[in-house]
Amino acid sequence: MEILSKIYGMTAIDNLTCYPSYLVMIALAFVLLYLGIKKGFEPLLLIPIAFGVLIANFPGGEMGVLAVNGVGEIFRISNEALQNGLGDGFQTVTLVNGVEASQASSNFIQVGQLFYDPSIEGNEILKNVDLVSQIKVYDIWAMPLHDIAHEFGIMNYIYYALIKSGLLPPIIFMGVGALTDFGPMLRNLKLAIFGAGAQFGIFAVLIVASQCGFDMKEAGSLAIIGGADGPTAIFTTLKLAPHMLGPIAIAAYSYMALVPVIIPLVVKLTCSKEELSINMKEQDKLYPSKTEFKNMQALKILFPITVTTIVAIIVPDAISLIGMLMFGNLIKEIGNSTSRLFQTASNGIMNTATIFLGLSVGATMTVDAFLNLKTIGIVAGGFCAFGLSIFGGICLAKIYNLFAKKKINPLIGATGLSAVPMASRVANDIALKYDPKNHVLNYCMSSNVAGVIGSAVAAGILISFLG
Amino acid sequence: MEILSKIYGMTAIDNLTCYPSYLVMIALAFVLLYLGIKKGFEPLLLIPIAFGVLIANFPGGEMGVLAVNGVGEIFRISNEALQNGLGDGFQTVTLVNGVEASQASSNFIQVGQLFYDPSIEGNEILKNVDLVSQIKVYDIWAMPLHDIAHEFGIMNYIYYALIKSGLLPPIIFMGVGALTDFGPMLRNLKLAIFGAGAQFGIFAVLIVASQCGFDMKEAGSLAIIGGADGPTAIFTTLKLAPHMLGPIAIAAYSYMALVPVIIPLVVKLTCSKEELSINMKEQDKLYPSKTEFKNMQALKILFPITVTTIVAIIVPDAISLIGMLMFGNLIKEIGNSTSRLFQTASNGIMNTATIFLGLSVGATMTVDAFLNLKTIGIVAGGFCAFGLSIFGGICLAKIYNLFAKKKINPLIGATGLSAVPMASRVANDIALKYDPKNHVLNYCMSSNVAGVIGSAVAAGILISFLG
Amino acid sequence: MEILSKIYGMTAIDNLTCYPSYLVMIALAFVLLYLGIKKGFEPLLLIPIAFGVLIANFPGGEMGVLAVNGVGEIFRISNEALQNGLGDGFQTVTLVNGVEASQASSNFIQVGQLFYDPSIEGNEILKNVDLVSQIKVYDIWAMPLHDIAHEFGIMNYIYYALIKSGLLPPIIFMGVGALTDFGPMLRNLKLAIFGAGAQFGIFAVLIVASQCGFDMKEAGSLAIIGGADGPTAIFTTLKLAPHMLGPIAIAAYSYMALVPVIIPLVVKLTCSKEELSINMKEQDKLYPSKTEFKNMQALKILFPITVTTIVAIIVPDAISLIGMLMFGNLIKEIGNSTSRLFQTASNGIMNTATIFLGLSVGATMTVDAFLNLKTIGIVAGGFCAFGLSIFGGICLAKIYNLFAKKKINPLIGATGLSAVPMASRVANDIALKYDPKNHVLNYCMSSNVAGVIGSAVAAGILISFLG
Amino acid sequence: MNSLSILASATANAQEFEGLSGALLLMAIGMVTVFIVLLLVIYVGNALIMFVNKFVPEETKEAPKASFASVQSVDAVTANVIAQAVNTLTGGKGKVESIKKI
Amino acid sequence: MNSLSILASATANAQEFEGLSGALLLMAIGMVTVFIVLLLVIYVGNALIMFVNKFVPEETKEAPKASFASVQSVDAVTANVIAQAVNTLTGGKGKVESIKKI
Amino acid sequence: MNSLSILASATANAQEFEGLSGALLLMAIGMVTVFIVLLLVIYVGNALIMFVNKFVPEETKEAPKASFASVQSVDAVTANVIAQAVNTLTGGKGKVESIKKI
Ligand code: NA
Ligand code: NA
Ligand code: NA
Repeated sequence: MEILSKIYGMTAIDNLTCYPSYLVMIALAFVLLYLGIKKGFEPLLLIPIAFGVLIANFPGGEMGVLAVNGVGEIFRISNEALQNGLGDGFQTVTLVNGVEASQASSNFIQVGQLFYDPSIEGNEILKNVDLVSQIKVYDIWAMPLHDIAHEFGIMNYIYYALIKSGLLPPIIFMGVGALTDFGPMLRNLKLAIFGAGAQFGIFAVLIVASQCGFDMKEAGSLAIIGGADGPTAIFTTLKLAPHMLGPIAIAAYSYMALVPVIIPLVVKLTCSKEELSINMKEQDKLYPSKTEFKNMQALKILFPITVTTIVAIIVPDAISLIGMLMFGNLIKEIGNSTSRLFQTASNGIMNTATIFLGLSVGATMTVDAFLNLKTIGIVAGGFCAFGLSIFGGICLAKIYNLFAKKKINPLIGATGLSAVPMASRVANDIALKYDPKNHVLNYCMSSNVAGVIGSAVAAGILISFLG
Repeated sequence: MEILSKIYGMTAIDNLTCYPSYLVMIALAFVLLYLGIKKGFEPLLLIPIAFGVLIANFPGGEMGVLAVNGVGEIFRISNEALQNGLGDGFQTVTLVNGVEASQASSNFIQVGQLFYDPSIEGNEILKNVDLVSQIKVYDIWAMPLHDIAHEFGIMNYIYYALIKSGLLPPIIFMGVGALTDFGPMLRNLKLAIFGAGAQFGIFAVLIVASQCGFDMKEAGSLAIIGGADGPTAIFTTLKLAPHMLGPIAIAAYSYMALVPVIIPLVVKLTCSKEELSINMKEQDKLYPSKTEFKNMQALKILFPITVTTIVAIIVPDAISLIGMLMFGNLIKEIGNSTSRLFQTASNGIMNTATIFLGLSVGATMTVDAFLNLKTIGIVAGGFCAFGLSIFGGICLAKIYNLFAKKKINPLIGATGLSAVPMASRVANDIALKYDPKNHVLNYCMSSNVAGVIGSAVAAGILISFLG
Repeated sequence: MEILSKIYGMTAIDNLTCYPSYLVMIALAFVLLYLGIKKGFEPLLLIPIAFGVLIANFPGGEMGVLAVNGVGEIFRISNEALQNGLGDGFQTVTLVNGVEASQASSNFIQVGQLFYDPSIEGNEILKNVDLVSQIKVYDIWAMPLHDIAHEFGIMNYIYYALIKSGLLPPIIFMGVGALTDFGPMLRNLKLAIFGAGAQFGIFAVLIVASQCGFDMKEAGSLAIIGGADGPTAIFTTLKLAPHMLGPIAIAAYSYMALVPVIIPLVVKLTCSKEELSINMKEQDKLYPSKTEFKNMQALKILFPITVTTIVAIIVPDAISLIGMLMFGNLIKEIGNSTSRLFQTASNGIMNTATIFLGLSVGATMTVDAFLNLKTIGIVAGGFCAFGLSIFGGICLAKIYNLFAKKKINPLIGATGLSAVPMASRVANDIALKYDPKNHVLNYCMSSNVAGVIGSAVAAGILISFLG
Repeated sequence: MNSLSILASATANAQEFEGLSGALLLMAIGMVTVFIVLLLVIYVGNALIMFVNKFVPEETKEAPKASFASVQSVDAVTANVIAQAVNTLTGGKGKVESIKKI
Repeated sequence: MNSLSILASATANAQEFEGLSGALLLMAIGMVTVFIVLLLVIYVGNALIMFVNKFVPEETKEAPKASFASVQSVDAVTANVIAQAVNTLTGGKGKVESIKKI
Repeated sequence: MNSLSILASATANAQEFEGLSGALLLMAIGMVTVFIVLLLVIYVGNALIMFVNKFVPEETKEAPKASFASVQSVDAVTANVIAQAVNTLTGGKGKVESIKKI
């Protein structure tokens, strides 16, 4: 019987039954796996994230990213201290050593291999006041990375080395850049302006969220979901409100997967059949462009360098995203002489970054980081940001059409959202539904790609003024 | 002459002649290179390990992983202190600053670029008592990783960043999972139980080793060699007895390479011709299974998720290994939509991990870490663990056959060891020798793959109770 | 207007106009991009370096590697301290807290997101003496890597984790080794000695530079440009004079790209037509070699192991370069059984290392690290080192020819420089110009590859005696 | 058994298992656990087979296509995968007769 | 406006933008900046097109060849070249009849 | 020369080489060492050639096959990679005419 008792002690069963909220997280992991595998929701990101959620939420597995308070502290009590203290009387515990109650992390204490929430009644252990004085405080910013791995396991290590350091989002942007073609944008450069209009959702939701219980940093992180760009959303959240990373990343990627649903919805609500039937090619014939392209190759090489310079001057905080995006694009466009680098940037590096980003973002989704009211706010606010961004782009197109002779299909405004290239494909399908000859894909790609730049710029602004 | 004297001072010749034990290590490196290159002993791991041993054992090269004592301390004395102290009288030195004599690392002191062992007579320098007070103590757990690189060279950096942090074994397991097919196991799920029986060697040798001068942590590390799984052995040793990492890794991989010798040996000693002639296919015909497989693809996707959940609940400490193994398998089985991740996990990431794991595990094999009696114990104990694991699997099959109508070839028990897929091939060859029509490969693969899960579980138990 | 003022405050415009030296650096980045893209100057390295220079030099972007003083300190003042101090009187500031004035880094202070140079008049902020006491000092060697990322951005993180740690140059050497064929060298082993003669430029320029205002460490870093080997130059500079890393790396790669200009120049100045017409194949016929090669495969496997051992004994400090070079070569020559590792070492790992090395070496090229007189010295000295190395090789060949019957074409001495394989191709072209039948390529490859070993050895010596 | 005693047993450390009896206890714990886990794998695995046969009996034909957010096209991927294939297959001496796209 | 005040404004932090008016201000700043950046991209992009048309009107035929310093031979490069070839050939719809290594 | 003086000389640092004479000394040390190393490479290399010719004169035909512990089979990987390539390239409609390994 001693054997079975020890085995039972080793298992996570006791903890899972005491704290059924873990089961909620595990169920969530299964739902996300279902969405990623069966429904094809951004599988490359959502499946690693979902698996990260799964393995993070078994007590004792040490695969969850520990929540820290605002100054980077983690609280733990040793097993010896715990066992020594068992004989004493129990008292209610209030954490007083400088931890703000508003910090999600201060609510949770890791005791040995188990997690205890002092706010839950019947949690006798931490009611022993003598134990509180023996709680060890770790300063995550003073611990060497290998010590983080040693004390808290590899997921915390990966998280601090690759994610919290801000490294992976720019690295992924390098790969995105290496897979992006600015050709369509260069051929219809004017349409790039709709990549600006479609950032409206970000700032609109920022206002609403800041009035609904989120502080400004949290509101900014929530709002950036409206940029429809995963790495940008993660990068911004890491700088402003890292405790909301998991839900924001999942919301961002889920809504990007739902672009084929959301765009038609917004378009249906805001556009008339006439507007959607505007044929860009015929407009081009009516009002032909004078621009000719004598050397597209040279142009494509000069363009990323130019955009980097412009963004770096106006919004220096966006340079780590935009700079890496454009570097990836540059080594692609240069061609032969840097194709080795291009190959690795767009494959090995990007896939590696995706795996580790996904797993460790998922691993931040522990009980206390997810099961709170803010998550509902993120889900709702993120959806609004998405919809309002599309709406913003459409409105800009409509306003433009009020003044210009050469009309623009509002779908091109809608794709300013980014979510490249799915948004463009969805827009194209909508256009074809109204007029089977109206191929708007290449036009949409211009605003679509510009939307990536636009949301990175918006992220830089949020980081600059709120960070 | 001053020139030649200075050149001589720069070379490692003086040190190699003073401490011929270095030459033993270099010779060992050559032997391992020979085994890996010429004999084909697990070349992917043994060749990097052997090269790591080679470059680690030239004094002054700073390519060896420094031994630390139990609390992570390294001792060094500066050249200035050394030179200033030369005028004084010499005295015998005993290290007194809190270092336990039983720690391998406390016997060694790095002086400038040279290593001196205070226990060796004629080692005048450290007999100067004034110098002892000037020995600088480094706390490896408080040094940032780049400072480790700066002070101790890149091998220590790689070791602490990738190995001691526990990162690479799970990463390699991700690659292993991506290259594993659970199909044969699913088709003969019942046979998976022999993956449990064949963990017997681990716990049997644990008992013996703990009675033969190894402490429990060391005994556990030694015993895990019987799991016949390289990353599992390395992971467990890192958690329990990192000072024995080199010999254990080499023993584990060497015995895995010797599976074609060890399995026939144990089989010959324990099995009769009748037992080895049991034809599984005919048994299947006599007692047909009712199981049908309507959707193997869905099954293969659900299976890794399920196993992860089961293991995570029962043995949370095994989750970093099993979780990553199953994640690798999942992204393979999902197919198209995650094939980018699968490609990188099973190639780029796994090969990179293998190179750095091999080199730095080899680099831990410095004189004091290898040339001691425990190495002999590891070599002998590892062999016993291997043999007893095979024996355990065979016994379980025999016991099963006592009670069941549908007989099982004991070779299927033997392959519960893991060492996938070589063990299965070897077992198949043995079966074919007795009956050229008796193909047992697919049956063996079931217990063989289950053995990987079994030894990871055993590792989790050892870490949970001894770590 | 408040809006525009805040936007203006966010941009880098104010800083760029105050400190036009940034514009010089940006212009330099464009020039380097031009040379790499259009002129094909070592594009794989120069393009990432150039892009690194570009993104590093926008104030507020946090993409530049911060200069530190000799003990690794960085100085910053918080924005609050700055704003609180504005009301007080201003005074001239002299930094007195232990920073040597000779350290480039001590001249610069990062204030908030802006950089201020206290030596420039009109720089009112730092003249406020009260602020000086509030300058925060960061010890870069005591900060965990993720804290470096957090405080100073990802480029500093990459720099300290991958470059300053000394990791990437050996990693790149592993890839170089995997792409090197020692066959031609083994077939003409005697010619390897010219890889020694062609290190003359290193030590000659060391003498000159040490007499011209460079200290010995700086002189050594400058001189190693004469080794014509990028990773070796970077590795040596990191150990001896990291503040000169950017200019030295750029000079090294630029001159390597200029090998087709520099070698013909030196050859024209030093060699007669008769010497250049020496036909090695005819010499071989006249004085045939007795060496036969019964098993080139085995030889190629044993050779890297042997060279590693020799170099490790004589120059232990060169082992991290030579060891990794030879390990890369070994896993290539072993063939099938390690081809997985070879593939990844020569592609994924090497390309990844190249991208991060290039970007972060470029990012060290901030205003104060580049715009000083030493840069001119580096450009001039590097050129001399290059030329004198070629000259040294040629001289050795001439001296040899004085005594030997079997003459040697001095071009084989010239290629001892390394710069594999371009130097050999250039030498072959020169030989063919004088005699269309005189193919010297295979002979040149011997001294050429030996030059790689030679300059790594020279680097080891410099690090050993000056480091 | 309350959660406190559980906690204590879960946090057993090496000292508790010193000596022969400790090692034997650990062996018992270990072998029992390994058997529990693999039996669970077998039973739950069988349940899974029944579940799949009952609820998802048909093979899905088309797995969802991979995509990176903000990713344009997969030309690079194609090139790389073919390079991999050619490389792996040939090992220096093979040949790919033909790969056709219809 | 001297550089001190600039500095102060540049270092604005979250507190300054608390409240509805702060959020509205941030929206104004944000949208204006996004428009400025993309307008600049459009205008400078058009200037770039004119520049290229005027000064580098011809496509360069031969890109400079990739090389690693101190790199010998080309097994890895071969793989790469095949990738390139396949890429060029297929262009999304081509076919590689055969890649032979004899 | 005892090991102490060796140690002292081995630990020479930059200061010792200041000045012209120091630099000249370093040049001498450096060039002599480089020559020693490459001469050793040549002589030991020649010894190696003789050794190989005498003791391993025949080329080994079959190098040992690569394997990862717990790895199924390389053939499976190959097949998989090819399948992937074809799949990616053809978008599910292609066919591999023939794959030969010679
Ligand atoms: Na966007
Ligand atoms: Na096993
Ligand atoms: Na050289």
